[in-house]
Amino acid sequence: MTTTQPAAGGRATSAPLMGRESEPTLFELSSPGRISANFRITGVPEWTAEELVPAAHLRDTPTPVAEVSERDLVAHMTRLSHRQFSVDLGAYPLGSCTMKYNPKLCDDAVARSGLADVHPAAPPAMTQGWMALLADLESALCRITGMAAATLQPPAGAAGELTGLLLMRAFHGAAGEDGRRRRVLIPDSAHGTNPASVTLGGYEVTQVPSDDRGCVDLAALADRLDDDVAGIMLTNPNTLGLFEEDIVAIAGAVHEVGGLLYYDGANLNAILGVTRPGDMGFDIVHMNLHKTFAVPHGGGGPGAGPVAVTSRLAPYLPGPRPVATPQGAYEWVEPEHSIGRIHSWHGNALALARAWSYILANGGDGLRRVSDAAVLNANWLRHQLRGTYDIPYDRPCMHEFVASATNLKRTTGLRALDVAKRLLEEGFHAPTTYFPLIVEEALMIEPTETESPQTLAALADALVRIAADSGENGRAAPRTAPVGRVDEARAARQLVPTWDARPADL
Amino acid sequence: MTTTQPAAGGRATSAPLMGRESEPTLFELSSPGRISANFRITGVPEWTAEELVPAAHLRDTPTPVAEVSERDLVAHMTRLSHRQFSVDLGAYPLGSCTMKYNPKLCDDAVARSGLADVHPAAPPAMTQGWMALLADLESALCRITGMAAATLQPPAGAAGELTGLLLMRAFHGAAGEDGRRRRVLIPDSAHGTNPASVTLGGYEVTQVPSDDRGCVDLAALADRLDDDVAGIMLTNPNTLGLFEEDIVAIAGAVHEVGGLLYYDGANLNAILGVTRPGDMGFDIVHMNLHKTFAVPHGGGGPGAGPVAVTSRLAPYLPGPRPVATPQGAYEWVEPEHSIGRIHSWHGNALALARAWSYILANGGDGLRRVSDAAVLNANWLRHQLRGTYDIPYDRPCMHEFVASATNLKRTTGLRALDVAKRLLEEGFHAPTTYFPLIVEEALMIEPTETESPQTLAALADALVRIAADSGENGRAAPRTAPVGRVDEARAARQLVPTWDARPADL
Amino acid sequence: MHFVPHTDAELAEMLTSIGLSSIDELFDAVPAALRLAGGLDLAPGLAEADVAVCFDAYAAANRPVGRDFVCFAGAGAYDHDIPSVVGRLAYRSEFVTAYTPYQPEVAQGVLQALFEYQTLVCRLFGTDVANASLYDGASACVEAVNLAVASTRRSDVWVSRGLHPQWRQVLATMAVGTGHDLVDVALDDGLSSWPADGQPAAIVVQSPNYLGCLEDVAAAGELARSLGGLLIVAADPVSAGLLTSPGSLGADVVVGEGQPFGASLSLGGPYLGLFACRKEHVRRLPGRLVGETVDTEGRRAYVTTLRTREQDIRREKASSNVCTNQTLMAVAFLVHLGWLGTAGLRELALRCARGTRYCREALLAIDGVEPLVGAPVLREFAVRTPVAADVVVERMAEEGFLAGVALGEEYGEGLLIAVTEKRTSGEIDAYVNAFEKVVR
Amino acid sequence: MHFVPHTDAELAEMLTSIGLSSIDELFDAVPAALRLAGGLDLAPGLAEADVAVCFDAYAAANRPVGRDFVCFAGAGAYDHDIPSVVGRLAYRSEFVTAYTPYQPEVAQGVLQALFEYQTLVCRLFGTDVANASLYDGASACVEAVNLAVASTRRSDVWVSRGLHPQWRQVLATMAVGTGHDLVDVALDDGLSSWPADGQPAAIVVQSPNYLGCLEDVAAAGELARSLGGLLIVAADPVSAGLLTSPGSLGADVVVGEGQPFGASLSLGGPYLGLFACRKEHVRRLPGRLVGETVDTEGRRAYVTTLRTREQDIRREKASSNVCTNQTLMAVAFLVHLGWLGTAGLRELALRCARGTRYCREALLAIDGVEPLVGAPVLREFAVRTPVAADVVVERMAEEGFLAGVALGEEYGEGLLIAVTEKRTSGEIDAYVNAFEKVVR
Ligand SMILES: Cc1ncc(COP(=O)(O)O)c(C=O)c1O
Ligand SMILES: Cc1ncc(COP(=O)(O)O)c(C=O)c1O
Repeated sequence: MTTTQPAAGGRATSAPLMGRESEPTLFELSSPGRISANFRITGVPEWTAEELVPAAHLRDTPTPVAEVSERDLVAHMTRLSHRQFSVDLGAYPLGSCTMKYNPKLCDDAVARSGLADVHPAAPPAMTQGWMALLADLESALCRITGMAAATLQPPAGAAGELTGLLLMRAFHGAAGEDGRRRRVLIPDSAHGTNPASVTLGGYEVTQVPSDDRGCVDLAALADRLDDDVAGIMLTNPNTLGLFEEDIVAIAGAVHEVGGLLYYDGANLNAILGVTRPGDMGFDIVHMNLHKTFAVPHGGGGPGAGPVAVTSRLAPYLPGPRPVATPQGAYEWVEPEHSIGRIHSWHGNALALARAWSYILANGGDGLRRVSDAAVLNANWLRHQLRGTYDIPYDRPCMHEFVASATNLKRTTGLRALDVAKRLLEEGFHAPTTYFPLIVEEALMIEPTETESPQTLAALADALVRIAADSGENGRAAPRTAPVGRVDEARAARQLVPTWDARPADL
Repeated sequence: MTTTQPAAGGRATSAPLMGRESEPTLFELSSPGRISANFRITGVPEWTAEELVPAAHLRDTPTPVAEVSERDLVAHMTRLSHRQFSVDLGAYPLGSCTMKYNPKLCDDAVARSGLADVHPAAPPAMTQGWMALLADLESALCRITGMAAATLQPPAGAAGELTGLLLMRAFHGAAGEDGRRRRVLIPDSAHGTNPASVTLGGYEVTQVPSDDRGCVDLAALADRLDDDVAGIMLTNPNTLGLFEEDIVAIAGAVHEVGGLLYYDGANLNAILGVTRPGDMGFDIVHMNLHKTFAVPHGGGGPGAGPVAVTSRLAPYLPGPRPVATPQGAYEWVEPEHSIGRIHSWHGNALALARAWSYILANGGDGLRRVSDAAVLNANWLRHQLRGTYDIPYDRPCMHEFVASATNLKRTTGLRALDVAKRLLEEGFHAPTTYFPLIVEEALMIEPTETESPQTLAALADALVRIAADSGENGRAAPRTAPVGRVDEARAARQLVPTWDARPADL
Repeated sequence: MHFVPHTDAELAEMLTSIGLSSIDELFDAVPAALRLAGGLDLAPGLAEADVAVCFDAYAAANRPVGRDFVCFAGAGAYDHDIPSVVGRLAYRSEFVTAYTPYQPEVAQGVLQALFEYQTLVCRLFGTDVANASLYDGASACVEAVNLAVASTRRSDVWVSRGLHPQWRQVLATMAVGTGHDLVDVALDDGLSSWPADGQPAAIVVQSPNYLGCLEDVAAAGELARSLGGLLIVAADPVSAGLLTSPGSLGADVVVGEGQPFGASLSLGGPYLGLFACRKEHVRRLPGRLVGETVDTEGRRAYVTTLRTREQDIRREKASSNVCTNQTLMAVAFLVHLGWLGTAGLRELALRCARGTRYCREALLAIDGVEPLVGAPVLREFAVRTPVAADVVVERMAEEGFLAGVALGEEYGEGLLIAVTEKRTSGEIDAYVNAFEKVVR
Repeated sequence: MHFVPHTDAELAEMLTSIGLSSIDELFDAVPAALRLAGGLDLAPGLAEADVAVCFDAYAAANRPVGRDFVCFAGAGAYDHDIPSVVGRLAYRSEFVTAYTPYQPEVAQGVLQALFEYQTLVCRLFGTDVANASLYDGASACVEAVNLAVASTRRSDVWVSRGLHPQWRQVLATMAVGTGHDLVDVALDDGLSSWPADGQPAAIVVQSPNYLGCLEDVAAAGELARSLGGLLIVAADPVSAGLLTSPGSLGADVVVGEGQPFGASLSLGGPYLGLFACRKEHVRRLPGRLVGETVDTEGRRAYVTTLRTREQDIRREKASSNVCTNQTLMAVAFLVHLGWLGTAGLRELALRCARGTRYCREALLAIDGVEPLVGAPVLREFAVRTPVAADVVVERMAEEGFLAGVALGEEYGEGLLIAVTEKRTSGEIDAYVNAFEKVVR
């Protein structure tokens, strides 16, 4: 499979504990004939491949995977883990992403064989526990958002968005308006998944500018509202971390033209128990359980993006949904006018269960405390950074705020990117940079509620020190990470998407 | 509890991923009133402490522990783990310690509630599974060592040694010879626990010198043998990694004067399925399951040090032992002339279970392969280092060998200690240094069977490069570890055994 | 229980320091009319131990597969042995609690793991590129169809009924938004019978298909090429140990459900959408792609690349809306498959095939049990039973077996049965005996 | 299955390169007569999945405590809730697969954890120094006695019968080697009744003692001091949340069983021997001790210290022979106790005491159930039952309870009962009801 000499498997070359050398790939650790796999004794007759597979389908040579010892596999993955920052190592103030602490009790809650070893196609009699759990979660999510019913199928926020847009279509379609309503409004500060989902939902995006307070420009909104509008997608607090104070007026205006309001729940962490999208006038809400409800992000996923709706949209929800019969047993029920299935099975079930364990642990009181502390932390940090960084919309924020390195760039040459890389050297993850797009040199900071005042102070201190530092240091950063700044341009220019595609000279 | 300001909990200051700052202690992360603990709802009446504890016993103030958030506790321990080398990160050629790969299947085997949640004082009817497991392990250990019966109680090798010495006493005592037999012979190359155990067993140590081939000096042995000798403690292969070829003669001579032979099983990794202590003439054998049988060492323990004996010593074994009745059920049985209990309960039961899972997985064939590869690896590595390092006893070794930096020290000033520290920089753990005591500037190297030829080559390469390097580099090492060389003298001179005892100026 | 570290004193101090006197003032921007009176309508928080009690109760109300409920169900979710290394490595907290690798310098762990995962997916499927995962098999299939539609600028998509029916349902749900037409292609004795002519954007075929049959992928590929459309193959990563790869048979895009490697059954999620394609489609690749590059000192490094395809940059023109994917499942896939290795993958596939044949032959020897279709199968098969399939499933549950998955009307009913490497001959024999009893 | 990475080709190549032609030649030093013919008398290796099958069978043959077998047994092994953080943190592979910290520069993780553990043990027990762990409570007690004998150069050790009987057995086993005399001190209505005079090297008292009673530690301390001996107290780390610390009451050495923090019941091991003492005894401290120091750059660092006490340096004159200890259990103790924190430790102790009182009062209301002794108890208590205690245990098992531990003759029989914070009033009520039934 490869002619390169296998590299040293037991060597911690890549463990940062041991220096800054790189970790060989699994393929480089591979040595022909080496093996980890083993199989149970089954007593099944040992027919050969030729006896089992028609010749036309049988491959000539084994599929090359890798040939490593279990010992080397373990060391490889352990060393890779040492090259990875994570919430469990330190603060992760990545705006919009809500990188809060993920309680360990949730890991254990979902580890039970009674949840993990349940086949998705098993008859309902065998899955009553799961169905009860999902129904309980659905009910709680409706209470939290002020909605009537929900689907747990969407496996992430973006999938929830698309689900919501398809619900919109179905709703307007039922009213015979599907052809006419072509546009969906989204603010210019919106997350990229919003416009992308609008396209996939078969709609056109109409952008709504923000006003100088960072909120939806009401006049501009009015201009764009017409009876060809299917709806509007908003997040509140918005991506600047600001609460759309005029949300009731916005809802009124959109509803006025027959449009629906979609709530992007990525920022729900700010308002738990304070207010509910349903109260604000939203019709459809997705939640990122991997943000607000502490499902760990797993390096990029899995998440869960349930969608909750008002009662008039409930008949269109994806199915099947777990519903309690009057006798108390649960059944899978297809909503009357369901838009259909969104996921192969029932969504990211174990992630859903984790979120439910988190909600149970917090309870109503604990969830409210989440938002209290999240908002307080953000505001406190904003106060500390004032004067050092530009705060383009410097008024009370919710759970996050956007700072800017515009002035810093002018005076010292330090860009948002450099600030981010310098922060890595300080033992913190970087904020989100260059988002939202309407703020130049944006640094979007979301401390989350699980960071202590002491951690916040250290973070503020680091950010202030970084700003006082030279631009040169900034450009050299990070100098203490497993690798220095990576050449992103080269990665795109000379695409090496697999180890097999590596140019020989590397 | 402390007046110092709490440090930043979320900050990865100590994660080597992020640089070389130190990690605050739990006590520094503590903030008055902060809490992780929570308790289930029980419905038990909430009597106060005053109502429950007689005033004379009730403490005035709470016992100070720490006051940290779960988030900070998790980050703290995770960061500490990143400051720790381990087998799972890289090769660990620590002579005598057998730092082999610990298969993950064993972790899962013992994690079952059916093993972990069993109360040690539960009646035998409730613990039949455990008793069967222990009896099965005992039987396997007897087959591996060529012995008749065993006790699983000793929680580590040293405890096994002491158990063995007390068995000796009981044996000689039964023969009315307890007063006369005062001496136990041990070679000068023996591990420190051997003489320490001899003292605790109430015997006097008589040291036996090694001959110039690194083995027991037969003449010197003969000189020291008399009818006041209770026995001899040997490990074979010995701590130089050499097989005592004259073991049969030694056994004959010791038995001749009525002494018993004790086998220190720390080096059993070399001879699994090749030969057995019982065949060599030993009467008592301890095994370090945390070495030979892959119980992970846990940063220092727990281990397990079962002791197996010939049939004439079986009546003296500690009790109770799990024994199958003719009806097939297991009972706890006290050996007839038992020396008594060695452990509060039944030994380090979960560690014993791990070892049994390892033995089951390997089987007789796999265990033999362990020794084959362990011995081959050691000899191969010895060949590579010849010429660069002194090999005081340069002949075929078993699973480990002892090199020396004596010449190196003379030529470049590089001591065994410096070689060790330099090796840390190279991503390997260091060998055991300055042991056995009979070799100057000793570097005791045990690669173990789980390191691949590629890893061995890299290790050899590093050791050769280090030897070619300047003494100055050696003295500066390690430069890539979480801390530089530590001041051991100061630790002893200004003892700071707890955080509370820290001098204010630190 | 909550996870906010602040003591009340700290909260008060922080509030004061920013000029506020109460927590409520933090929410001044929220109009009074919108404030939730009385708090959330949820029970108070529970202690960790009480959450465990609740979850024990949920778990106890399920019937998990295992020794007492032996699994012969598959249909896209397979009961394979997962080696201990998966849980111990993929679920290390550094992988679990990291975000998407936006800062590559401190995310080399996840990035390199994904790079290795991509390499493995390409090796399994015989393709040039694979992305860093999608939600599940169905969503990967949706993205493949979208890619084909965008690339061919055509709107008809031929979908075999051999494609998992739930995937087809998801395709149908999503097609309402994207607006292409799904053309249902029937099976003939277990194999897709493609129209001879048309202008398909893509031909979508699964092999082994839903009924377990091996499709003629090469022929589908030729047809697609001759008609100017793309060939999308839904493949099984386990069967990849024995079958000629879809890529080498002409597939443009290969998708699959990655569950068999590293994911427990878990009522269907989280699983793993595998997505791989030929190089020429890389600019339309949905989701994240990790590429190799170097750092400032020339050391090998990894980074997400060709990011301009993605929603955060391309917005409404992005190739897909996916953001959060299933990275952790991809890491688990890497560990499981890495552990199996080259020989182990083949052995695994072989063992599944052996158990399948052994079980199938024994079942077909039962009076009244007949093959549902005649095409050759590999690791899953369908039978017609004298008693309705759902009744068989019900009765077999009482005998201690999850008998399989009852097929719907569109397949002419029948029972779909999967036998993995986990099943011993003893279990299979007991299953067959019970089967004989319940279909009588 | 084995874990040797070498392929046969690699083995052969390595052999050749060192001039050998077969594996057997590696063992030329082993006399032919000693070679084991036919290999080990053990079954061939099993696959991981088959080992799991074996272990499932062992586990199934036990009756673990839990919902269906509610635990009221203690006697030195307690059924406490262990928070999830313990498993997730203490059992990280860096801690699990490290050796004793011989190279401090790459062992700061374990060293700092032990330093923090030592600090906690000292805080619990009111002492100056604690070691880095011993095997279990009994071995810690043995070491304490050895320290006292060495330090006083006396040979009589007064041991209360309130000390766990199994610890006393271990003391007796070991005393054969060390040669001192153990003087058995009887209990009077549950409390130790010390001789008025003598020359004890040490007085050994447990409080709460084996019967759960609170001993007068201060008085024992005064007696010890007045007679020139040391006071050794065996203490319970949970009770430390409520009780005045033994150190402040005059203990010279405090030992204990650390199991309640972080260790599962596990048939009695691995547990954790706690050992702490006054500063003046530090040079006789058995086992490892971690101290704070600095590195070459002046950064705080930790290292094992005062190593000249230990066996590897001092050999036959070492203060103890301990080498491998129970470090991982100490790390688990640190995590569990760190999670409880100051308030949580007190609350835990309080909850145990509350459950104990609640259960005790209800049991004593049953006809014929009487207190075994009159002294005040805290978290464990003994009753006299109308039916023999071991019969009660047997019958209660049928009712779903591990009723307690039947006391031996030396305590006048009776049943020893422990109620931890895990027990709900519902469980206790059910227990009492069942109790009433079985003692009738
Ligand atoms: C504001 C906002 N909307 C939507 C999303 C998309 O959610 P997901 O990544 O779960 O698809 C995100 C996630 O980053 C977000 O921050
Ligand atoms: C040769 C030898 N004997 C005895 C021992 C003591 O064993 P333990 O550490 O398990 O007490 C060791 C352990 O280091 C050893 O290497």
